[in-house]
Amino acid sequence: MKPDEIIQRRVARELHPGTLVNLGIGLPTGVSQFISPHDGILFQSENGIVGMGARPPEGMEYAQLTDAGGSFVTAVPGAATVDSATSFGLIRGGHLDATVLGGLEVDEQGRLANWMVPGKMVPGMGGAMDLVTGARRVIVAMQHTARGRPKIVPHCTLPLTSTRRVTLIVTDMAVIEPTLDGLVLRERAPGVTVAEILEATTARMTVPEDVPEMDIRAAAG
Amino acid sequence: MKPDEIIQRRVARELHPGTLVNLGIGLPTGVSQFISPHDGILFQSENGIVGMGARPPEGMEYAQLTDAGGSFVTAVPGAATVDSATSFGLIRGGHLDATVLGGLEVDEQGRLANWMVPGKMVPGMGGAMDLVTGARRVIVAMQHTARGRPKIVPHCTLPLTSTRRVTLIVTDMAVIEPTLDGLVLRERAPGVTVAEILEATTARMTVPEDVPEMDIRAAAG
Amino acid sequence: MKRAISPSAAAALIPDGATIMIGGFMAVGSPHRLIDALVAADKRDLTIIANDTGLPGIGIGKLIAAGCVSRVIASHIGLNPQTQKAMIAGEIAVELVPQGTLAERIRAAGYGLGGVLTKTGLGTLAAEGQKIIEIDGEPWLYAPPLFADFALVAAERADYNGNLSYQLTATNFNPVMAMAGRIVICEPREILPIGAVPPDSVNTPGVLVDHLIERAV
Amino acid sequence: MKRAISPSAAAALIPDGATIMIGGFMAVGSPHRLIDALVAADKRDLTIIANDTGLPGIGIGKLIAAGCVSRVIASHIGLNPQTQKAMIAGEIAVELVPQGTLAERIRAAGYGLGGVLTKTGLGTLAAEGQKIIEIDGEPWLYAPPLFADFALVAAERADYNGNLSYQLTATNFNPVMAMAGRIVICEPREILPIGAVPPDSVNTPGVLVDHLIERAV
Repeated sequence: MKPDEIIQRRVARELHPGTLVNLGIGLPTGVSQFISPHDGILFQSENGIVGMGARPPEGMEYAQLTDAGGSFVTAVPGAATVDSATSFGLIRGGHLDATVLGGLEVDEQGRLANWMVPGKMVPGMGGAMDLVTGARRVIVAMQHTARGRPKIVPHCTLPLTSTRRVTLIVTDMAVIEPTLDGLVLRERAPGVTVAEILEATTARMTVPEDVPEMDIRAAAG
Repeated sequence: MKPDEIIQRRVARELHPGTLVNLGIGLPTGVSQFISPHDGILFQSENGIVGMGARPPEGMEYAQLTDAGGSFVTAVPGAATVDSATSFGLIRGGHLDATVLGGLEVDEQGRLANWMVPGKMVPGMGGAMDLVTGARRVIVAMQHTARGRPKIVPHCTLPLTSTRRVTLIVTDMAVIEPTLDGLVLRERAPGVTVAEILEATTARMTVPEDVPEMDIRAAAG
Repeated sequence: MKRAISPSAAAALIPDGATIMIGGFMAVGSPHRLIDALVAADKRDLTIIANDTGLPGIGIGKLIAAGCVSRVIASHIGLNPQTQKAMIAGEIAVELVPQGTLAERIRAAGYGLGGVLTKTGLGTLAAEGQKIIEIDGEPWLYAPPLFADFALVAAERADYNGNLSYQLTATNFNPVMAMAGRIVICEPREILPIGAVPPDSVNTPGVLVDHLIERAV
Repeated sequence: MKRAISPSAAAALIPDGATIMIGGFMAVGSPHRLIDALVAADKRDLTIIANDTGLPGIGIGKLIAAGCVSRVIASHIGLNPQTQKAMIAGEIAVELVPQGTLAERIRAAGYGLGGVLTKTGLGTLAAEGQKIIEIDGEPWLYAPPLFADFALVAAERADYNGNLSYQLTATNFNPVMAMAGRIVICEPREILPIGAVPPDSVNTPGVLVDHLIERAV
C-alpha cells in the first residue's frame, strides 16, 4: 500500500457520520474515496459548497461548480451552495466538525505550519488559518518525513498557521495525539516499529506501554 | 388640506427617483401615496423587503408578506426580499438614500428623539437608531407642535435616537434645515407666517430674508 | 439525514431556564407550533432572544402571556403591552437592542466573531454601560455576540438533510439564528426528500439544523 | 431601471489608480468581459481586492500579466506564479489576508461596521502590525473594513432593476463585494425584464448595483 493511502485510510476512520468535513487540497482530498456514502458525511469546499461530490465524468464538467483548487466537482443530493462569508461562517463559527490538512511541520505544542516557506513559497494562507483556528477538530494528514527530514519537530521553524493545538496527526508511520502535556504516540503504521518512529521524529513524544497498529480497514458504512 | 397631507406632500418632493427609501410607521408611511410610480423609488421595510408595495385588496393578503408593523403589503415588480442582517446592512452601510421618520422632539443641534418617553412609553428602539444613524439622509416628518407644545426645542429632553444631525425637518408649518450653525427656516406652509412659526418653536432658528412657501404639488413623475 | 419529530418531543428537549432564540418579526416567520408546545409543556424561566415579543397571545406573545419567560432580549416590545406591563412590574427583565445590532450580535455568535463594532446607539441610552472602542481616534460602540442554547426557527421548506429555504418577509431573523443556536430546531411548512431542493435554493445549510419538526396534519 | 452598457463603456468609468474589488474564486465567478475591457483600455496602477489572482492569463491573471496592477489584497496567489514573481521583484505590493477575514472585512465595509474581531491569525504572521483588542481578558485580532472605489461582480442573472442571482460556486465573494463597492458594476450572463425574477430568488438587491453590462453577443 502506498504511504498516502495508509494515511487516507486511517484519517477516514476519524470522520464521524453525519458531520461536515473540509478536506484540504492534495493528499487530504483523497480521504473521500475511503468514506462510505452511507455515512452521510458532507464535504465542504471553502469556495462555497456543502455536499461536494466527486469529479464529474469527462465531458460532464460544469464551469460554475468547482472546488477550492478550481477543479471541477459535482454536488451530492442535498447539497447547498453559499457565499464566501457564510462558507467561512461555517468554518469559523464552529460548525465544521473536522478539517483534514496537509502539513509542513507540527511541533511539540501541536502547532501546525503549512502555509509558507519564507523566501521560497509565499502562496498566501487562503482558508488554512481559518480552518485550523475554527474547525472543531483539526487532523493533520502528512508524510512523517520530507526527503528524510523529520516534520514533527520540537518547535516549528516555519511560520505558524495557527497557535491552536491540532487534534491529531496522522502520518504514514504513526498516529500522534497532541495533548496539553505534549505529543503522545498512539498508533504505529502496519509493519513500523516504535523505534523507527522515534528515529524519524525530532519532537519529544510520550510513548505509552501499548502502541497498537493502525486500523486502516474501510470505515463501517 | 389636512396637516398630515401637507407634510406628506412636501416630503414626497424630497425623495430622489431611483433610490431606496424607508418610511416609518404612521404619518411617514402615507408619503408613498404622493410618489409617482414612474419615479422608480423603491421602499424598504426593515423586516426584509426592498420594493414594498401598497396594502393588497381585501381577501388578497398573504401572511408572509408584511411590513415592519406586521401589516399586509404587496411587492412591486422587481422587488427583493432579504434577511434581517442584510436589511440592516442596507440601512447601516449607507445604501439607503433616505429615511422618513416621525419625531417627538428635534433640537437646535438637529438631533432627533423619537423612541421613548421615560416612565410612559418604552416600546424599544426597533430599527429607529439604525435608520437615523445609517441612512444617507434623515427626514423628520411630524406635526410642528403636540397639543400646542412645541416639538422643535433648544435641547431634547427625551432620550436621543442618535447624536447624528438630521437632514431636514418637515412639519405642517415649516421646512427647517439643521446645519452646522444651527436650525435654518427654509419654507413656510401655505398660509402660515414666519411669526407664527417662531411662536410655535422654542429652538433658536436662523430666518433668512426670503422664506418661500412650500411646494406641495405632486412630484414630477 | 434527520427524522422529523413532533413539536412536543422538541419541547421536551428544552429545559426550564434555557436561553432560546426565536425567529420571526411580529409573529411573521415564527415557529408557531413549537411555541404552542412550549406553552403546553408549561416551561418556566426562559430567556427569549427575538426581534420582538409579538402581539398579546400571538407568536412569542403566547409565551409571555403564559408566564414562561423571565428575560427578553429584543429590539421592540411596543406592540405587546403585556410585555411592557410585566417589565414595569419587574416580572420580566427586558434588554432592548437596536434591531440591526441585534441581528449582527446573533450573527457574530454564529460566525465565530468577537462582537460587533457599530455607530448605532453611540451617545444614546443604548450605549449606557457598554464598551466604546476607539479605532484611529474614532469611537465605535462594541456589542458582544449573542449565544443561545436553542434556536427555534421557521422555514418555508426543508429537506431531510435539514436544508432550509425561507419565504418573503418570513425570512427575517431565522437565517442568523440558525447559525447561532447551539441546538437548532426548525419548523418547516413542508419537508422534501433529499435531492429535491437545488443547492442554490438553500438559504441555511442542513448541517446547522439538529431537529426538524414534522409537518402539521 | 438601469440601461445595460458595454464592457468598454464600463472600463472607461474606472480611472488609473482605482481600488477595485473583483469577484470570483480561481477565476470561477469573475466578470471576465469586464477584465478583458480593463486590459484593452490599458489601465495602470490598479489596486485589486480579490480572493486570489486567478491563474496566469486567466481571470484576474490577465490584469497581472498586462501590468495593470500595482497592489493586491488577496488570500491566495499560489496558483499564479506571475503574481509571486512580480511581488518578489517589488513590482506588485501584495497584502495577504486569511480568506474568512477577507470576506468579513469586505462585508464590514458594506454593512457599516467598524471592523472585524477574529481569532484567525492571532499569534501568526497575519497578526504582525495589527491591532489586538482585549474583550473580557480575551485577545481578538482586529481587522479594518475594506472599501473600494469599484466592485466588479459577476452574476448568473440580473433584471433591469439590477437584482442579481448567483449560481453554485460562482457565488463566492460577489455578494459581499456588491455591498461594499462605492460603484458596483455587474456582468450578468443574462438580463431579464423587471418583474420576471421572484423576490426570494434575488441574492443582491438591485439598489446596490450602479451599472449592468450588456449580454455577450
